Amino acid sequence: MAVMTYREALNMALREEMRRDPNVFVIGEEVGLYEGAYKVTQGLLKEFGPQRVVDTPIAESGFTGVGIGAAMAGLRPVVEMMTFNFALLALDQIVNSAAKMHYMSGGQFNVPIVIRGPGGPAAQLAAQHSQSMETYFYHVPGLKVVRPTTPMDAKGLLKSSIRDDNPVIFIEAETLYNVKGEVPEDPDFLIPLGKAIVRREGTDVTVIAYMGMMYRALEAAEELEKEGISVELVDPRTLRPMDTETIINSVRKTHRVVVVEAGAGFAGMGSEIAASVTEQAFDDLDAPVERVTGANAPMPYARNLERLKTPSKDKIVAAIRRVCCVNGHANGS
Amino acid sequence: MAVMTYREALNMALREEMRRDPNVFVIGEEVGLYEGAYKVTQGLLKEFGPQRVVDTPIAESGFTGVGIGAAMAGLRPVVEMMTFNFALLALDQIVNSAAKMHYMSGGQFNVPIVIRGPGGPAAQLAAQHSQSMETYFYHVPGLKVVRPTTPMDAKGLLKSSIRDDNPVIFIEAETLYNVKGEVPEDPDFLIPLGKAIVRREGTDVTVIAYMGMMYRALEAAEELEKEGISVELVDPRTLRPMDTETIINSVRKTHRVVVVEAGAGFAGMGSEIAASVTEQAFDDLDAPVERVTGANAPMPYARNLERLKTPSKDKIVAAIRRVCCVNGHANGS
Amino acid sequence: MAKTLTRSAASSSGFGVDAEGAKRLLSDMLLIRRFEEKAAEAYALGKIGGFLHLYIGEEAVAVGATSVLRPDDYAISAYREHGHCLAKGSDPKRVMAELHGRRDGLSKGKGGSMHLFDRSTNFLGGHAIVGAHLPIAVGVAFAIKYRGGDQVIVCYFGDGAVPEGEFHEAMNLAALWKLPVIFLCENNRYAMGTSVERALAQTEIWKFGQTYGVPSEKVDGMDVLAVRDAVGRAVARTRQEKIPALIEADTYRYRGHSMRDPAGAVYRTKEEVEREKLRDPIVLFRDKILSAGLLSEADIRAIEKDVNDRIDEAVAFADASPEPPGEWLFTDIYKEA
Amino acid sequence: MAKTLTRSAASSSGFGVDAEGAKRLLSDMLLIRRFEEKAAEAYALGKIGGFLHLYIGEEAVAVGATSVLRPDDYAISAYREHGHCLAKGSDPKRVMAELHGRRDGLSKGKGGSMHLFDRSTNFLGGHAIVGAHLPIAVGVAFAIKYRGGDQVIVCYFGDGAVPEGEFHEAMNLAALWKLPVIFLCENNRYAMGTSVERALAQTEIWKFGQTYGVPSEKVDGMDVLAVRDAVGRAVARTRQEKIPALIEADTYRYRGHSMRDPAGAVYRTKEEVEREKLRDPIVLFRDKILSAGLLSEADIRAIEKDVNDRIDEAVAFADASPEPPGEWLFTDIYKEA
Ligand SMILES: Cc1ncc(C[n+]2csc(CCOP(=O)(O)OP(=O)(O)O)c2C)c(N)n1
Ligand SMILES: Cc1ncc(C[n+]2csc(CCOP(=O)(O)OP(=O)(O)O)c2C)c(N)n1
Ligand SMILES: [Mg+2]
Ligand SMILES: [Mg+2]
Repeated sequence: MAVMTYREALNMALREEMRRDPNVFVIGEEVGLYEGAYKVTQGLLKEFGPQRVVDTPIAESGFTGVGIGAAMAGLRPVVEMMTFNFALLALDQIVNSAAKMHYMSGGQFNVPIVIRGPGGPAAQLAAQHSQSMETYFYHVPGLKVVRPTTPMDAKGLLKSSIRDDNPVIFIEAETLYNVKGEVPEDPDFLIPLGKAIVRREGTDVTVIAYMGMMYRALEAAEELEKEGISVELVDPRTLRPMDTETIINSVRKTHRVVVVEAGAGFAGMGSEIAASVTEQAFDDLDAPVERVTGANAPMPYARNLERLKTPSKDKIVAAIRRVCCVNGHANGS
Repeated sequence: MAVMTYREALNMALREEMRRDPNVFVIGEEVGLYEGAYKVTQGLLKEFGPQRVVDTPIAESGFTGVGIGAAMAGLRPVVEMMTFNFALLALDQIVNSAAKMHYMSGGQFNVPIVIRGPGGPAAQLAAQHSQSMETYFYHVPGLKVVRPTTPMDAKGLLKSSIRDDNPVIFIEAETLYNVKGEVPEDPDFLIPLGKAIVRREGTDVTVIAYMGMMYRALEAAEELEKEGISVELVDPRTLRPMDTETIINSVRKTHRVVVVEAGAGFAGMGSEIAASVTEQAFDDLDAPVERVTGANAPMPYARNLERLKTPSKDKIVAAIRRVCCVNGHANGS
Repeated sequence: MAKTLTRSAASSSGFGVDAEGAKRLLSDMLLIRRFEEKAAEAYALGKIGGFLHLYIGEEAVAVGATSVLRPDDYAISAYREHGHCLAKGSDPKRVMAELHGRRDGLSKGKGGSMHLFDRSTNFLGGHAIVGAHLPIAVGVAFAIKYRGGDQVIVCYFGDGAVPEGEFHEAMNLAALWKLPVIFLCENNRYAMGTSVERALAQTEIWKFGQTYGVPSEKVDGMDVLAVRDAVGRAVARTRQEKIPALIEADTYRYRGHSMRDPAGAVYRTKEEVEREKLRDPIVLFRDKILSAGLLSEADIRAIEKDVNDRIDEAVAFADASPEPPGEWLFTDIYKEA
Repeated sequence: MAKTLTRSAASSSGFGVDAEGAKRLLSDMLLIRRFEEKAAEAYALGKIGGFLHLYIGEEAVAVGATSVLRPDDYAISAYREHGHCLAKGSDPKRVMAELHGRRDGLSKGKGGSMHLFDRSTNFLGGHAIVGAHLPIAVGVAFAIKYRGGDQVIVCYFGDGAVPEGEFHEAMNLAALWKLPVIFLCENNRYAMGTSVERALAQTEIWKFGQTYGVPSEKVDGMDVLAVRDAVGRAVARTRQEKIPALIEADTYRYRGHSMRDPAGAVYRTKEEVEREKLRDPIVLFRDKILSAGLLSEADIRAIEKDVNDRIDEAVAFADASPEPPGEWLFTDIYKEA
C-alpha cells in the first residue's frame, strides 16, 4: 500500500495497463504534451510516446468514433473526455455505436473502450461545465458506468474497466483528484465492476452515496453517531451494472434508506435505487426511501448559489433524521 | 369535434399556430418538399412557402443550433427531428444551450423552441432507430417534455408547446400516427402543459402509462374488468413538469400502482414515478409500486424478439394481478 | 465473390481486366442486383420488415472498389449496404437470412438490413446514423497504422453525410494523422428527397478533400472500370504512403430512398430517372465486354443463370432458417470475459 | 463605448479614422486590457472563481470589429468574451460584477466569466462549449433575414473550434442559405496547449470558407485598423448581399489559456511569447497615432486616466454588489408566461 492522490491512482492504473498490454492507448484533448487538463495522464507521453498517447483536436464525436473503430479492430482505447460535459457531443457515438455494436452485429464486434474524465459538480464552473453526467449513460443497455469514490477504487476500477471487453463510462470528479488514500501498488490489484462496497457499518439506516456525496455522507454519519444514530454507508461504485444485492442486504438489516445524489434527481440514480429497493424489500422498509438530490436547477456560478445547489451535509443529516423518525424507530428525536 | 388521425391533428396544430403567429416556422430534414418523412408537415410548404417551412441538410446539431439562435432573436421555431434517435447528435445544443440559456443569462434570453418528431419503439427498425428517447431529456432542468397519447392531446399539447416560452421536447410515435380520435377544430383549443389526465376511472389499482403503452394498458384494463378488477388509468401527458398531484390523488383512492413504460426501465420514468409516489403516499400504498418496462436490451430487428422487447398486454395484466394480490386485497386471484 | 482482382490481372484488352476479371465484375454486379430484386419481393410479401434501402443502380461502386481490395482490407458502410457487404464476400444466404430476421443471418437476425456485419470478411457494418461511421472508419485506419499493418479501409457514405459535422471531423483527423482510409462518397444526388444542391453550398464533394490536403477526385460511378481504376490508384497510394483519399463516385439510385418511398417521385422527375437508366452500370458493362469480345452471349447467360441460382438458394435458405430463440433478446448485450 | 465609428468617419489621415475615432479605438482597447488586469488581480484574491480566460493581446480584434458595427447588430462569442462584450458596449461595472458572481452582474451572477449576456447591446453570450455558438449565430442571422432586417451578426470563435463538426455545419448552412453572419476566427495559434499545426490538416483557416464559396480572408489581428478595414468590408457586403463571410484574424494571447495555466509555458517558448509581445496591438496603435500626430501624449494620458478610473469604479461596484439572494437558485429556469 502507498498513500497517494486519486489523480495519482488513476495515473498508476493507466501506466500499469499500458505496460501490460500494448493494445491499450490513451487518446483525447491535451492528454499528451500538456499531460492532461487535470494531469491524470502525467508522464505518459514520455513513457509511451505519441503513438500511444494521442493528442486530438477538439472533435469529441470524431475522436470517440476513432476510439470505437480502433476497438472494433482489436485495440483497447482509453478516451479521455477533458470533462464529461463535452461527452454530449459524442453521445450518439457512445449510445448508438459503442453500446449497440455487439448486439447489432450478433456478437461479432465488441467495443472494449473506456471513456473517462471528470464529471459532476465542480468549483464555480457554472451551468455548462458543472453537471452530473452519469444520467445520460446508465440508462443505456450495453454500457457499463463506473463512479469511483476513493483513490483505491479509482485504481482498481479503472484497471478492470480497461480489461473489460465492453464500453465503460468511467466518470471521475474534479473535486476528488487531490483526495489522498491508500492504494495497493500491486499491478494485479483489480476491483471487479458491479460490486458495491459497505464503507461504514451501521444498524439504523442505510445511506447510499458515491463520489463527493459519499464524503459528505460520511461526515453526516459521524455527526449522527454522537446522537446515537448508527449509519451504514453503501457505495455502489458501479452504477451499471448495479449491485442491488449488497444494497438490499443492508436494507434488510437497517429497514431505512436514504439515497444521496449530486445530480438534479428527477429520474436519477436515486429514483432507480428508491424504486428497486422498494420493489425488492417493501416489507422490510419501515419508512419510504428518502432521496437527497441536487436542486432541480442548472448550476449557477455565484458561490453562494452554487453551495445551495448540491446536497450539503446538513441536508443529509436532516434526511437521515427524518427517515429515522418514521414510526418512532430510532432514538434520533 | 372532428375525427382525424394523430398525424392530422399535429398537422392542424402546426398550421393553426403558423397562421396565428408569423414568427412560428418549421425547420428540419424533409419537412418541405417531401412534406415530412412521416407526413406530419403535409401541405405546409404550399401554404406558407419555403421561408417558413425550411428543408435542411442532414446536420442535426447545426439546424437545432439555428433554431436556438432564431429563438433567441425572437422567432418561434418548430424543429422537426426526422426521428428522435437523431436528436442525440443535437443533444449538446439542447441540453447545454437551449435548456440553460435563460438561466445562464440571468433571465435575459429565453429560448421558445419546440423540438418534435417521432420517438420510441417502431416497427423492426432495430437498435439505432427504435428506442425510447425521453430519458435523455426529462432529467434536464430548463426543458419541458411532452408525450401525447391521443390525437386530441397531440393537437392541444403541440399548440401549447409552440406558445410556451421555453424549450419543449415533443416526442410523438411512429406507431401512433394513424390512430384516429376526436379532435376539436377550434383554433383556440389548448391543453396546458403539466396536466395529467385520468383516461379511465377505476378503484382497485392505478396504472400510469403514456403513448403506445397507454393503449395496451387500456386493453389490459378491459380484460381485467371482466375479472372484477377495476383499473384507473392515468396518462401524465407531460413528463416534465410531471403532474404528481393527479397521480397521487388516484393512488390515495386505489392504494396500488403499476407504471408502464416502453423504455428499458433502469432509472427511467417508471423509477421516478415509483420513487415519488412512494415518497409522497407511502402510507397509502398497500403494495410496492410495480414497474413494467421494456426489456433491458437494445432493440433487436427480428420480429419475434422485437415483440418480446416491449411490454405486452399480458405483462401488464400480470403486473396488475400481482400488485392486486399483495395483502390479498383484490379478488384477482 | 471475395476473391481479389489484383492489378497484375489487368489484361491487354485495354480496359484493365481480362476475361476472368470481367466475368467476376459482371457476376458480382448481377448478384447484388438480383439479390435486391428478390429482397424487394420479400419485403412486399411482408417477410422483410423495417426499412429496406435498395442499392439498385449503384452496383458498380461497390464492385469496382472491392475488386482492388485484399480480403484483409476493411470496408464499412451506412444502411444501404447490401451491395458493399456482398461485394466484400459475405454469403448471400446469410445476408438474406439477416434481412428476414432469422437465426442464420449474419447478425443472428438482430441487426436486419441496416446492420449487416461480417467479421469473416472484415466488413464492419451496417450503420444507420448518417455520418457516424466515418470517424469509426478513421479509428480502424488508426488501428491499422498502430499495428504497422498495410491494410486499408474503404468507407462508403452518401452525399447526405457530407453536411454532417462528423464528415469534417473524420476528414481532418484522417488527414492530420495520415491514416489509411479511403473515403468513398456515393453521390447519388439525393439524400432521401433532398438534392445535393439543396444540401450543400459546395456540390463538388471531392473538393472538400482538397481543403484538408487529401488527394481527391471524382469518378463516373456507373462505370465499374473507372471506379476500379480510381479506387485502385487510391488504394495503392494509401497502402504505401498511409494517407487518406476522397473519391466521389457520380452514381444514381433507381429506386426510392427505401421501400417506403417506392417511386422516389416527389423530388425528381420520371424523365430524370429514365435518363439515368440509360447509364445502367450493368448494361453498360455487359455491352462493353460483349463488343470487346471479352465474353460471349453464352458466357453471360451462364453467369446470369449462376447468379439466379445462388439468389434463389439464398431466398430458400432465409425462408427455411428459424426465428432466433427468445432468449437471444438478452444475449450479446455485453461480451462476457 | 457602444458608439459606432461609421465608415464616413474615415479621416484624411490615411488610415481610416480621425482623431475622435482613434481615441475611441485606443480607449476601448485600453479599457479591455485594464479590465482584465484587474480581473486577474481579483482572481488571485479569490474574489473571482471558476475559469477565467483573459483576452490580453487580442484586443484589436474585438475593438476593430465592433467599431464597424451598428448598435443593433449582434455579436456572439465563446468563453474568452470579456473583450467582445465590453467592446459591444456593456457597462464594465456590470461585467465585473458578473465575474464576481454578484447580483448586479449582467447575468445576475448566475453566468460568471464564461456566460456574459447583454440584451441591451445585442450581445448574445458567452458560450463555453467550443463550437456550439456557431450554429446559434447562424440562427440569429436566419432570424434577421426572416424578418427582412439589415443587421448582421459577428460570431467570434477560436482556432480550436475549427476541427469541431459544428464549424462545418454552420459554414455550410450559412453559405447555403445566404445568411448575414460574419465568422470571425481569432486564430491565436493555440487551443489550450494544442497548436493549430497539431489540430488541423489545413492551418490556413480562412481557406475553409472558400470551399463553401464564402468570401474569406486573413487579416493581421494585432492591427486594429486592419481588422476594422477587413471587417468593415465584410459587414458592408454582408449587409447588402446577405451572404456570410469568414475572416481569420492572426492574433496571440499573452497569458495562459486560463488563470489555471498561468504561464502557458508547456506548449510554447518564452521567446515566442516575447516576440509576439513586440506586436502588442495597443502599443502599436498608440505609436502609430502618436507619430501620425493624430493624438498627443497628453491626449493619451488622459485616455489612460479615464480608463483607469472607469475600471477602478467597476471593481468597487463589483465589490459592493451583494451576493444574489438564495431564492435565485430557482428563478430563471423557466420563463413564466
Ligand atoms: C443522423 C441521421 N439523420 C437522419 C437520418 C435519416 N436518414 C436516413 S437515410 C437519409 C438520407 C441519407 O442520404 P445519403 O447519405 O445521400 O445516402 P443515400 O440514401 O442516398 O444512399 C436520412 C436523412 C439518419 N439515419 N441519421
Ligand atoms: C466541446 C468542448 N471541448 C473541450 C472544451 C475544453 N476547452 C475549453 S477552451 C478550449 C480550447 C479552445 O481553444 P480556441 O478555440 O482556440 O480558443 P482560445 O482559448 O484560444 O481563445 C478547450 C479544449 C470545451 N470547452 N468544449
Ligand atoms: Mg444520396
Ligand atoms: Mg486559440
